Amino acid sequence: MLRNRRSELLAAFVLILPFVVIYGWMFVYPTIQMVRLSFTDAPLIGEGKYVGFKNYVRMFKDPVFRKAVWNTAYFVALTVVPGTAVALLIALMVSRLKGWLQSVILAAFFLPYILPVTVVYVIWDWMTNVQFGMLQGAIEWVAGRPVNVWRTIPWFMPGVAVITIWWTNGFSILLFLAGLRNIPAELYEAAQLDGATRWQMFTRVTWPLIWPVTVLCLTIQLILQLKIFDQVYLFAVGGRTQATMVLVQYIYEQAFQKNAGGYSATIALALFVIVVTFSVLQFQILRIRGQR
Amino acid sequence: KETVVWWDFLGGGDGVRMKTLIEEFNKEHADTIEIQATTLDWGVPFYSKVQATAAVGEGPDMMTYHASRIPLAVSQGTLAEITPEDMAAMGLSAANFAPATWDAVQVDGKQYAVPFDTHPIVLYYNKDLLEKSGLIGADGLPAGLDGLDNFNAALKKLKDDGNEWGIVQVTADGGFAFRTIYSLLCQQNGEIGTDGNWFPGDSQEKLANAVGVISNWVAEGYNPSYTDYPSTVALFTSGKSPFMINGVWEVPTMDDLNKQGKLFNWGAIELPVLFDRPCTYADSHAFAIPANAGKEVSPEKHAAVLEVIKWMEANSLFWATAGHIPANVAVTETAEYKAMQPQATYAKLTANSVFDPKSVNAGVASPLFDAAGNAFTAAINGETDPATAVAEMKAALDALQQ
Amino acid sequence: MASVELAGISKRFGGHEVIRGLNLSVPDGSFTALLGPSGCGKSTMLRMIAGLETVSDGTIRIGTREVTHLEPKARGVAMVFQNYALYPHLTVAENICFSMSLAREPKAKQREMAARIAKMLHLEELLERKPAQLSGGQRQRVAIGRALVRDPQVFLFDEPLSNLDALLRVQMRLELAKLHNDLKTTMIYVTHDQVEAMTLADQIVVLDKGVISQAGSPWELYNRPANRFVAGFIGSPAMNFLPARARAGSGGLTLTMGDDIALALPPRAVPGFTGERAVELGIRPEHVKLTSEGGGQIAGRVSVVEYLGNTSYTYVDTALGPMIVESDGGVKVEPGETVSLSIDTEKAHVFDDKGLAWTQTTEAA
Amino acid sequence: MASVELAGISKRFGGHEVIRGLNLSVPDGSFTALLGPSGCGKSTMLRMIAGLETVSDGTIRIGTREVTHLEPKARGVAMVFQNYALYPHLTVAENICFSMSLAREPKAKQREMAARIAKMLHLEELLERKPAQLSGGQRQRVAIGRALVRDPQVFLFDEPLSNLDALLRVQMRLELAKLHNDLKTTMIYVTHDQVEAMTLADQIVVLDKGVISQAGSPWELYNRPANRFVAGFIGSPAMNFLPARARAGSGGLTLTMGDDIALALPPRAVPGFTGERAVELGIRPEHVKLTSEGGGQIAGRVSVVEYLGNTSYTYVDTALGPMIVESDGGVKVEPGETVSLSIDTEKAHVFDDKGLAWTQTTEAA
Amino acid sequence: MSETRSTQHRRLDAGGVLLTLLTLIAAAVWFFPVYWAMATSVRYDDQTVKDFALLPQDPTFTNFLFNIQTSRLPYWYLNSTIVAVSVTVIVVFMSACTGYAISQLRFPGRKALWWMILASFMVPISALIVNHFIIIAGVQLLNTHAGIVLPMLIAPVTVIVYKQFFDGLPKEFREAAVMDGATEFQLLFRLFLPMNWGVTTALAIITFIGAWNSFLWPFLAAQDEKMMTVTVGIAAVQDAFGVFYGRLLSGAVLASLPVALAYLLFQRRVTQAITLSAGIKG
Ligand SMILES: Nc1ncnc2c1ncn2[C@@H]1O[C@H](COP(=O)(O)OP(=O)(O)OP(=O)(O)O)[C@@H](O)[C@H]1O
Ligand SMILES: Nc1ncnc2c1ncn2[C@@H]1O[C@H](COP(=O)(O)OP(=O)(O)OP(=O)(O)O)[C@@H](O)[C@H]1O
Ligand SMILES: [Mg+2]
Ligand SMILES: [Mg+2]
Repeated sequence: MLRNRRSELLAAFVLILPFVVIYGWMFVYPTIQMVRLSFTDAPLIGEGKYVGFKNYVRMFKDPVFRKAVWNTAYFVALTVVPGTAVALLIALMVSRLKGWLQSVILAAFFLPYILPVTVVYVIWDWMTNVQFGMLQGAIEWVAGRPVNVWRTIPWFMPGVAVITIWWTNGFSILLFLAGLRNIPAELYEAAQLDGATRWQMFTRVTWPLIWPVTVLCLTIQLILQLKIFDQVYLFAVGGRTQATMVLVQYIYEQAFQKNAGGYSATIALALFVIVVTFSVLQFQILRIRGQR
Repeated sequence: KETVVWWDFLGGGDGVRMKTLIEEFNKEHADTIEIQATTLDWGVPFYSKVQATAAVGEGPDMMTYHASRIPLAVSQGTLAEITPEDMAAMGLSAANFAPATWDAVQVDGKQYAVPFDTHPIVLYYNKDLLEKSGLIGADGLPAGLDGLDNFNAALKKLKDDGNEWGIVQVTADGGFAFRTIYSLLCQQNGEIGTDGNWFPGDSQEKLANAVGVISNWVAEGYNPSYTDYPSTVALFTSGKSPFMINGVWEVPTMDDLNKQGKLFNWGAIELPVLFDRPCTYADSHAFAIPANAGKEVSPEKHAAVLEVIKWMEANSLFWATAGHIPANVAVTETAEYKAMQPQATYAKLTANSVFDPKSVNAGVASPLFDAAGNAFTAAINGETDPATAVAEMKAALDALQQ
Repeated sequence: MASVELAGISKRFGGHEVIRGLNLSVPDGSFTALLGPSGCGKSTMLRMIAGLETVSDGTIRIGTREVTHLEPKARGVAMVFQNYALYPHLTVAENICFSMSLAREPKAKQREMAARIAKMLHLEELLERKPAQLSGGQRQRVAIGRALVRDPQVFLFDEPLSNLDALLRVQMRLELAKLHNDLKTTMIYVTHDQVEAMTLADQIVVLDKGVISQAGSPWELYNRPANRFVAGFIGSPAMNFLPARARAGSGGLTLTMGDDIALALPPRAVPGFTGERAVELGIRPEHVKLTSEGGGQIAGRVSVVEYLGNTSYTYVDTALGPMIVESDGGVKVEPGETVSLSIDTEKAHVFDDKGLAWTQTTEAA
Repeated sequence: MASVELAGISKRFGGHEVIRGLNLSVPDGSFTALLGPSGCGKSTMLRMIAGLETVSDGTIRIGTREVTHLEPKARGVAMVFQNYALYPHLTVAENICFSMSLAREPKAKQREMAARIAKMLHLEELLERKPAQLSGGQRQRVAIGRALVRDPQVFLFDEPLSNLDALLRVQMRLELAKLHNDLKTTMIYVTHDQVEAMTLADQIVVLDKGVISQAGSPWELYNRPANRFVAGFIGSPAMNFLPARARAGSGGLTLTMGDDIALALPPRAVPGFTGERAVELGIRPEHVKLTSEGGGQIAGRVSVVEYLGNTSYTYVDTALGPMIVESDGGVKVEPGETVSLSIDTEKAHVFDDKGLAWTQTTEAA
Repeated sequence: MSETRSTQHRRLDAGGVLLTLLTLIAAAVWFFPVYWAMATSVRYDDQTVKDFALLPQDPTFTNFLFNIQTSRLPYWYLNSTIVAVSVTVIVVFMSACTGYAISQLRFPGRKALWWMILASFMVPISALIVNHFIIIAGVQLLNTHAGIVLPMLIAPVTVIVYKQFFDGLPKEFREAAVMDGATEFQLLFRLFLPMNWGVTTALAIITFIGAWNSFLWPFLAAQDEKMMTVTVGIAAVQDAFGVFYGRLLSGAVLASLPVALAYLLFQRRVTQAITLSAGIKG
């Protein structure tokens, strides 16, 4: 389009000004600070000495850091794909319904999403209480005895994963519902005439067509779950925190409990690199699969 | 009129009592001083926040503080010194406090807080159930518990007599259980030591012994495994366990239930001597003044803060209803206090109390507690043996020095 | 191949009755067009035949079987949807063989079938493309191919040309006609475009608000509309309607229109009509002639002239209302000019106040 | 009102030249249609006139002003988009007055203007509705209203009727013709539908791959196409083309086609043509007559007959290729029948091997 | 949606009924924890560990009373509302402007800005919290609403959604308005935003929920009890000791109630809106 360069530049400048100011102030500047901090031995607050790459060397040798990387990866594996699958399943079930019934059922599935994490913690801590928890019946049935899920290492991550899926799935469900609604009803009718069974309709029509939404969901979930913190922190505190350490929790612990601001910044940077790498990688892989 | 900005971490029952005290104070000083109190989340959040705000000069005028956290706070420059002049202005001195308590607020010979209470752990008991098993002595107090063998025998008897559990304490949180373990370590004359020299001498073995006591209880089925804090209290108050080891802060819970007629006859005593000498872990709620960076405190405000502390110390009898033992010795010697039960019964343990070591890594919600949580949660529930857990803990603490 | 019989079919959505006790017989091998304005229930009827919609009342037979409650896939019908409903994630070949692949037919057989059908529909080069890479006409052919593969007894089309542009539409129309010529399968074709219905069908069924207004051959519908609705709906430009009063005369009918216009029409079979009655005169644009002043029965002023090369449409405002005249490309009048219109009384239609046609007793076919 | 002059206009997208050194003059008050196949650059030209696209070369004048580098809003043009681009969140009245409201004109003035335009376009009842509640034709009228309110010197239309169904399209075409009659504003109208162009325009400009193929009145384009492209593009059904060999004869031209068909045509002005040459004969469907066997020049078999009531199209396969014959509705032949076609030699067109027309020197207009 | 039509035609569709039944059961299981929290919140504390009936036998509001009486709930609700509303308004406004500029305007640094936004989605913002604290303290905004709000304005997802959405709008709208003489600001505020409030609603709701529920930063930034938000305040009055499941869960209910009510009230819109914006993204 024929544009007036000057007025366009001016408009652009005015429009992005608030954003640039706030991001410069609240994101770029602190991030640069963080990078700088990672080369010092600064405490939580205040200045530290320049120590070169000492923090980085330490990080690569730190067994707890390695544990945290492993746990984070484990958690991602437990939540991203299963959570997305569950969301798709629920969306499929909900999309069949109509009218007020659909609203009610959707509300039941979506409500956990609006809860603060502390509330989620309180609810589930109470539900899984070894002595009085509602769920111990079920747990005893599986494990043969009551289990303190948050103190039994093999149970911990799967437990947090289940809760995370329960808590955050509402958003993915809505994404999938939107995707399902975009599939024209005629396709199902055509498939019906072609003799497709219910299962074939899913595998041969729904699934391939919902794939782009799935990619979107998986990418968002991956980024969010790599940054897992609150749930793990709340459920682990007082117990065997090292065995269940995840990256952001380690950042928090180093900064606030161990007063090691510099080292904490180093880990934060490492996490950033991991998130970027993985999300770009996953997105590429999924997209290629989708294009096949 | 001066306003004193006050932060505490006292939620729930403690919080209600502290609020009463503050209201009382404000009423009495309606023309001169007003406390503006804010309650914050207990633990790491509170201390991180104090550290952060003090560093930028935005901290409160005064606050409650755990004595055990003082060495760390001092190393971070968070606390202002309480000078002898200040103490004089309040009319207080070392003589007003039990020696261990007084020592807990000193770092390198300087005082950084005024102790308000001592809050040890104690042994709660269900008098009705003990009587049934013949464990109540002539004085109406539990009898025959001293010595590990005796105590174990008592637990066995209680279990045999049909009680679901013999004793309950927090086993889901090694950091919490460390309070008991530390007490038992101390009873063997063992020490935690301090930075660079953790568990000196044969303390490691003694620590393993202490851990072994609890893991044995769990293994024998006397003490439920992996039990978290609320369940611990619930198991005791619902009569499923005749004994409970817990902080004195649970006294109000029992009191309230008792008043509602929902509780059995109960009491609380100093931890029995299971090893060589009486010794119980304790911490202290103290009043501290933050060193607000770059902020000059006016003499008037300072005086007001001192007045608040002085008043609180003088009126700490009410605080005793929260179960805590007032740090001000004068208060514990009043007739009113002596009539208070079970507070008066366990008050004498202040003479035998042991505080956290003076380390920047010690204190509530500190790396020391953290290390204990990591090492002992597994050990007391029988996932690892005590010796391994102790070695693990020592390794974790040694790693802190790097 | 099979005939389709609908007997007493009704369809209600909630309380709203969309199809009302409809009877229809589609002969084996015929090409039947369902024609009607938007919302008259064409798609609904087609979908009931396909089994995509339940019927509220009545029965459907395909060939000798009653299929009223059979599943869609058991009915032996294939449907081409308005927007084709091609599976966007499958190639042309996969789309065509989708039903075979659902039935787990061997791959080789699928390939062979795809090749055969592609040849028939001139899709050979496109077999590996995705629907998004096809033009509208190509998509339509794929949709037809997908239907063909199932070798149905009845083909159903729901406005398959409505998404195409004018040129392509003409072209695809021809292809469809050839296809029917080749296959001779029964086809039911829904459209609201009368040109399509006229050019394609053996039998046209005009639906109006859920009931059949008239069914018959294109010639019948064009030349002997049973009522005003069909008369107005079929034919482009549409028939001119003029209010008139009819009087039975000797050997015919006299219509008076406006103040001073009188027309003598050939006799009609009007049971029990005597005296005078309000009627409407219907006359198609090609049956009106534009003559220079005074030559015709009705005077008017030209408002617009549309020149199409081979024909011209002249829009004339008369005292009786606007009229359209169709004439060949050579006629030249200017907007604003005063003209006179002469009506071919042999070709005139008369509709009574209920809209029913008074059929001419003797008529030049 | 103003004329529009394009001089030496070129447009490149990246390296791809879409419009190539084009000169065009649109007289003040004319209705000019830009006609051409998809992708030939019609929209691009319109958008350059509107200022929505920069020109790569050349100048644009509107009236007396050069506007080549002016912003869209300063050019005094208004545009009606193909999809109308009505603002979905505004009512009809607000849509119409959007430009006034942007310029902060007083509310009362806006209301008055909206009422006036609504009256003109018969939108009075719809003023408070949102676009989603309007039919296609109503939307188009709102879009025109939105353009009208700006009182432009030039109206630009980009295929405004292509989204409408056939019936509505005919109706809206008429409305547009009346509008132009009333306003007499210069209008430039892009379409790829030749019927629209023919019926609406004073001047048709046929574009082909970015250059003007022919510009002239509808009559000229239909009856004297300058080249094969225009001849084939204008007219529906399209002109029949037959390969032939031309020989200059005395007082005319002789064409031989196939093995044994010879036609004598009236003389053409062919500079420097002697001897024999390969040409194409072009003949419109309405200039071919279907005669019973043996009567015509070309024999063939009927493949499809399309009956439209007033006319019929007969598709005939001949030895020279398929041909279409247009005849009136009365003719009745059956597919498969053998027929003979006779060509009206007076109306025949001849195109040389470059596609250029050999103009008839004396021709019946 | 997709299969509704297909289920109509078989009168007694056993598979369909079974699926619906399964859906109902799944929904009940999914919702159960929330229900159980509510059920526990109306039990006396000593009953919480004894009464496991699905319906509380002796419901009471004492827990709620306790939480309300020992706290400054009205202030906290007010603060939460002020903070969440401000964050929502500013984030949505700012993101719309930025998303519009990146999508529709050409200016130097546009690409860089876009990459920065994508990057900020990937950085763990909680790692920046100490820096935020120092910055906010430096401008004397600790313990003010502005101070609480500022760092919460980093919401890259809204910008991303807006940009994608504006990218997807047909360009004719813009062109029509340009010919009508609209400036860039008029284009954004008179056309692009009002044309589809759905996206804005969806983003506003998601932003609001996030802002209402955030904990760590409001905890650090609010000094005074009267400046706390609900999530922070409720956490502070919770007893760290004792068996107060009733109080704990009634606190949880109080903290989540307003957003839950708002959601239930606007459910249709929320679903529609999120669905809509997702449709555009997907
Ligand atoms: N699922 C449905 N629920 C309720 N009413 C419906 C449903 N499907 C169709 N209708 C109504 O039935 C009537 C007929 O619809 P139908 O789709 O058969 O019309 P149509 O003749 O195909 O029209 P068009 O030419 O516009 O496609 C309409 O009034 C429509 O609103
Ligand atoms: N922004 C653009 N960038 C690159 N190529 C373009 C752009 N816009 C149009 N074109 C190309 O320019 C040519 C002419 O496009 P234009 O839109 O003018 O065609 P048109 O005649 O309007 O066709 P239609 O009838 O399909 O609308 C096409 O080949 C098109 O691909
Ligand atoms: Mg339909
Ligand atoms: Mg175009």
